[in-house]
Amino acid sequence: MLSEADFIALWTTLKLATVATLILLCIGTPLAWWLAQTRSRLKAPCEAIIALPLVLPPTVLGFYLLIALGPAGPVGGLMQRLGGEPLAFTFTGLVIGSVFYSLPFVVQPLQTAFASIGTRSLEVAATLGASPFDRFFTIAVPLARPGFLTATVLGFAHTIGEFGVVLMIGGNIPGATRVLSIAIYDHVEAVDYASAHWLAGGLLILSFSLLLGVYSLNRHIAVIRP
Amino acid sequence: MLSEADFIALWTTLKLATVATLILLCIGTPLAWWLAQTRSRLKAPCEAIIALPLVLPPTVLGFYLLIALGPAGPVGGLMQRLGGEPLAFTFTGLVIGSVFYSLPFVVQPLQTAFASIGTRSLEVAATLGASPFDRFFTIAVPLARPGFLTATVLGFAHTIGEFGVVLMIGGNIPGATRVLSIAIYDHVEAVDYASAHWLAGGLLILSFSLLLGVYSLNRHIAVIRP
Amino acid sequence: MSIQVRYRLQRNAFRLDAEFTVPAHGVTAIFGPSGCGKTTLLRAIAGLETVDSGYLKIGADVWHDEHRCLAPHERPLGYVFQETCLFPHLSVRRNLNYGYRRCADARKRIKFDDAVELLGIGPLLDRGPGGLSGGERQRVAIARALLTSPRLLLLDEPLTALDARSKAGILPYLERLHAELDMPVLYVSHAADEVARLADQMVLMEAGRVLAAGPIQALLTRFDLPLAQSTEAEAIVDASVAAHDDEFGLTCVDFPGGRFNVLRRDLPIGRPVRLRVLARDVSLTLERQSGTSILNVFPATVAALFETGDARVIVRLDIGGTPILAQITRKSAVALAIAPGQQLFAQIKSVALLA
Amino acid sequence: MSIQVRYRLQRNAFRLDAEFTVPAHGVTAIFGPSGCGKTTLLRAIAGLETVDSGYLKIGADVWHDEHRCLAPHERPLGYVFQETCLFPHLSVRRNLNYGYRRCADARKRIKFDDAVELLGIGPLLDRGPGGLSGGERQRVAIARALLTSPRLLLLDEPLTALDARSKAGILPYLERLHAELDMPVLYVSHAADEVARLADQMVLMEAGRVLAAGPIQALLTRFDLPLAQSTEAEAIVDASVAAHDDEFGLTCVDFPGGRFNVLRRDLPIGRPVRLRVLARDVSLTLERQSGTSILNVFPATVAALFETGDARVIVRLDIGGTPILAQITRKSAVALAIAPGQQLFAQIKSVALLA
Amino acid sequence: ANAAEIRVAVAANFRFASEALAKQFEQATGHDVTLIFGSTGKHFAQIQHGAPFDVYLAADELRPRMLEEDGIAVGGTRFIYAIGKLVLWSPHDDVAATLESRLGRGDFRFLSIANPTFAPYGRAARQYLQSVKLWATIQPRLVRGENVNQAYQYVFSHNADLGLIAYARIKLPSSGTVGSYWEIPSTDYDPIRQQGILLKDTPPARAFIAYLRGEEARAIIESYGYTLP
Ligand SMILES: Nc1ncnc2c1ncn2[C@@H]1O[C@H](COP(=O)(O)OP(=O)(O)OP(=O)(O)O)[C@@H](O)[C@H]1O
Ligand SMILES: Nc1ncnc2c1ncn2[C@@H]1O[C@H](COP(=O)(O)OP(=O)(O)OP(=O)(O)O)[C@@H](O)[C@H]1O
Ligand SMILES: [Mg+2]
Ligand SMILES: [Mg+2]
Repeated sequence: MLSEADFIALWTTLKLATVATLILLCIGTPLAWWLAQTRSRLKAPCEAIIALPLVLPPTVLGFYLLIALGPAGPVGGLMQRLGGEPLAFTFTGLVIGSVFYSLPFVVQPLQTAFASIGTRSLEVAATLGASPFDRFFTIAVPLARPGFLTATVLGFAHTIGEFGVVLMIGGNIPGATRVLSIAIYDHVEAVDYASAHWLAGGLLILSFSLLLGVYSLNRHIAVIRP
Repeated sequence: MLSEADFIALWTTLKLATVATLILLCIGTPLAWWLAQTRSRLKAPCEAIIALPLVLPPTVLGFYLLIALGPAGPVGGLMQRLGGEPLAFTFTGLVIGSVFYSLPFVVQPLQTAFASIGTRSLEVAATLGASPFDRFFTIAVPLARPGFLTATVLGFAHTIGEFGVVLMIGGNIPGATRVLSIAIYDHVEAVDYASAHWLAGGLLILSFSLLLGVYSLNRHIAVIRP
Repeated sequence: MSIQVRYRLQRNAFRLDAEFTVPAHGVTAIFGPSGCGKTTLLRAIAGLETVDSGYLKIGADVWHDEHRCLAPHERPLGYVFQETCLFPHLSVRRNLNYGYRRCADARKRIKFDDAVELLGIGPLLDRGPGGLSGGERQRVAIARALLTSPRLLLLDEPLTALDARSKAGILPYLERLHAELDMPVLYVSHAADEVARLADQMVLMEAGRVLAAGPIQALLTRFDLPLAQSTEAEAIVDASVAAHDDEFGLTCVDFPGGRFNVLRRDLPIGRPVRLRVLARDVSLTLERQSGTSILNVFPATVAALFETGDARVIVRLDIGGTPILAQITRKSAVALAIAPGQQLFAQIKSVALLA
Repeated sequence: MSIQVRYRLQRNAFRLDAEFTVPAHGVTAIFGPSGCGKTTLLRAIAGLETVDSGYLKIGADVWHDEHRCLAPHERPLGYVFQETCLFPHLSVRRNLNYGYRRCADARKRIKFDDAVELLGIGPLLDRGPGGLSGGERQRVAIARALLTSPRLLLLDEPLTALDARSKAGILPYLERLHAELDMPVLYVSHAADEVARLADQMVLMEAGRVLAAGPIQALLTRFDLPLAQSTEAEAIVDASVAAHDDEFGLTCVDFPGGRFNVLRRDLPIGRPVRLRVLARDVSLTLERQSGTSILNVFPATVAALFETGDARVIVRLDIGGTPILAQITRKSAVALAIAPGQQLFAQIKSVALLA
Repeated sequence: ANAAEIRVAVAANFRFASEALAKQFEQATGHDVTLIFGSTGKHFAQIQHGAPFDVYLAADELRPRMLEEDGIAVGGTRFIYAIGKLVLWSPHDDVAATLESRLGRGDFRFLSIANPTFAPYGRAARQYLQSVKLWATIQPRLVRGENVNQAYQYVFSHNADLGLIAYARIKLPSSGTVGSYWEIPSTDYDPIRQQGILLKDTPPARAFIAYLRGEEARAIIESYGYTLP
């Protein structure tokens, strides 16, 4: 039922989602922490800017990203002057697009989770000799675990299902930028509904198992709150 | 610069986003509350199912919704037998699609927020004579305010920017299902970049102001946590 | 009218199996070492714990049996938790109003302003609970519970963060509560002085079980219970106001064994009062002595002796039918040849008038 | 070697302006009514409050002045918060280890197992903090702070949720801490007995200001401070172990004014100890009396009198140079014609040997 | 006749031509023509599931035929309204002469085409590339747009150097063409026969189809870079 190309797309998708989620967490965590802690005037504008990519249709966002990453665009131009390759139609470009588009889904739950920890536990950790860095990792991160779970699930799933941005800046190159969402879409457009059903069904079952595993695990190690 | 059609699309979009967000909150809040409180075995499967629509490309999801809502589909068929209109290509259908697709963005932050309240405040409220319903609204909801903020922003913004689902089950019918994201997309397709820029820019500025307002307000009435 | 309680539950290694009946008026102290299950018992009474089996009857009303179990919000009780938990999103005033508003007007027996004034939290009303000190939080929590005009008040170590002066203000009010409003109180405390002052009954717990329950006088002087054996052993004397000595600022109270002089209190003649006599404040002499600063000296009969094993001897005296404990060293007991039936004099250095 | 503290800060209507210097060894009690700023002061010392101006010097080390301000985690102190906050995501053992691991091995002076055993939390080690009782939580928090082997220990009402027996186990250990490990302690408490037992120095606060700071003996017997005026007035006597009376299970301790008999304690002869004498346990007689159960009777000279205004008189006695307070009624004072310079006998009913 | 609304689902590549046509038709008849642009595949799925369109202008022959066979469309109304032309396009102005040789030499970074599995212009592009034996070697440098419009945007944004796209996409009657192009010999690919079909048998919709087949309309369609049979 499924062609080899579909499996390559699956592989590309998983790679993309994993890399993008990791980068999202790396960028999103400090950002969310800063937003949860700061009293700066920049807080509200930053929050608004992070949520902004959401309101643009993905294809349009992809179009603007394409222009920005293109040789004439600011980012692409800079890259070229620095001797790098243009980013459009590359896996790296895809990752950048996905990160850009999924950022709010990662930052917002993390920020909520960090804010709900309160300061007391962190103060106690400080008096026990933990540096800010230390207590961030040993207190804030574990206590914000539900937020990390939400952020990871939303970020990962959204990257898998993402489509407009990826299609636009990826160029649908098999093995490089052709991801599963595009493959399913292709089948639908080609009126090859059987393949589409198979692929979509498989993706759903796979994702469901993955999500079920994550959530069940989470239940078993649930944090006991006072 | 912008045509009358664009303003109609803007109006449709705002209506859609508002209605969808309200419905999302109405459905998502009890769902999130149940998920945050329950120890049922169904919890993990339910969480997984709610996150599932995310992994499908919106167009594909829209395709399946189309099948379900169309006259031959289970939902649409039922509707017809009950004497109603089929839901595809109507505003109602759009709302259903948006709600379906944005549900995880609303449920997940709410669930995290509800879970982080802990049980103590609710117990105290119970001993002060508040019924479960009462304490849900007077204790749980206010204490989960950051979660509601996140849920509303993500749900609203995502509905505005949503595209694939809406295009598929809406059919881009002006005045009924042609929303802003499709309008911008159309302008880009028509190489009418000026209009696209105007519309996208306007949308961004509008959204930014809206978000900035929301976040600033939130800062001013920030909950003091112990 | 009584409070009947029976609760059984299991939390991993800890098993609660508590059963007691106490009169449905006055203060019942719940006393026992850390971790013995006092908080768990109160939570079960409030309906906050899932229990294996339970029975709870307050006066004529059954709140919990096999057939019916009132939900927590249906039980008209006030509960001050061990860790005061004020609603973080409400100002102090709105914290207080939370329960007050939910209490039907017809049931209200405590005025908002009275509770506020009594607990000295007027200046805090419009502040958030964030910046309150430990003692301030406790006082707000007490006021909040009182303002629901409960039919039963559960207090879990409510005064721990309060200094002596604040306590001295609140304790008489708690006493009046049960006297004037007939609001029974279950009171968990580790402070012996608070317990003696407030409690009419006592429930003695250990390791999840009830060791004994009953009137406090009886429990305090029973040698088979840990209370009478401790260095904090004490007795409670029921007496009544007989006269006032305005010159020296004293009040005379009579009990069947004689007359106590205590620091003057503005109480009407004939008013029943309660005196707390610590065993370590009671010394024994063979003859009545003169030229001493001790005003309260009574002829007494030795009823029983208990050697604590650490060189102390607790002597239960009978003074006109009232049991009083004296704690002396074994050396003194030998020197004075104390034995049951002996007649001697009890000098009571200090005595606290409680109500 | 001393602890120098000066902190100023403003929180809306509350102003803290506290300055004091106390020796950098022994326990310093911080005493004052609810809301006077004790917790805020400790938090400032721990570096957790932003202050307007501050100066903090522990021994030779400046922790805070205009030029430098150590971050909270750089200050080697242990802090038991008023509301015990255990990390909810860590088991009791990992809570304890949190600070223990972060303390350099060379600096460790307290063994893990010792702290666990002393605080009786061995059975709790592998539980989560969720189900612990109030007292259990407090003990874990104390152990956790101790295990950082701090150079300064801040205790904010750490024993409020503990029963007398648990306290009786922990207090001697806290005493030993500063004696053996030379770990100065700042101790907030409302319990007069704890303070008297533990404290060497005292800082008396009111409304954000320091009323007085100094050795506890001096502060306790100063008539111009609220302590000596209260019904809990007391004096501290420095003495040394002189002999043991094995027959009656007593220990004799000598002080310049004579010899006390107290309940036997296994202490070496010559060991300096401290006795707590409550004013209300001291009675006065004009003649030395016989046939009494009171063992401790000393000739004394009246040094000063203070009328409290409520029919009590506090008498400061001089017993061989040691000041001791006696609380008697004005009636007795008049009956015995007590006046400064008068010679009489002080009968001390009970006395607590503290260290 | 009473003025009525006619909803026409139009293949994305036919956008500009259809706009001009609709305008003229509206002026002539007073009817209201609503054009709904989108990919032919999406429209097909929507029509299958009850989309309220009156006329379907597809980008190929396949979809209208399937609708006709399924009885969803009105039988016997299928007709070719335009035949598309494929060109090799570069956004730069003066390179028309070298375009063909650049393709052969591989002197480009990316070549943009529409999706060959379902987009008609994509299929034509594949047929051309296969006929000149470049299909296999060019694979890694081939980027596929969802439709011919997206293929156009890749080139427009200079992310792809060349594109095989619809002539109609670059030939605007108002502004002429942008950049330079080379017309692919029509023998190198199957003709892109774009068919239309009537979906709802109403007089205004029939009138519109009749108009499309008329001489006036043919002239407009040709002016937008299509040929006609
Ligand atoms: N989930 C649980 N698992 C195991 N033990 C539990 C659990 N919940 C409570 N316990 C134990 O039950 C005992 C009783 O707890 P409770 O809080 O009732 O004590 P308490 O009498 O109020 O003590 P304290 O005076 O210290 O507050 C404690 O030893 C506690 O550790
Ligand atoms: N943000 C604030 N705004 C106004 N007042 C504040 C704020 N923070 C603290 N206070 C006040 O500062 C005073 C000192 O508080 P602190 O917690 O230091 O008292 P405390 O001496 O520890 O009292 P307790 O014995 O009751 O714990 C309190 O009256 C408190 O209400
Ligand atoms: Mg308890
Ligand atoms: Mg405090």
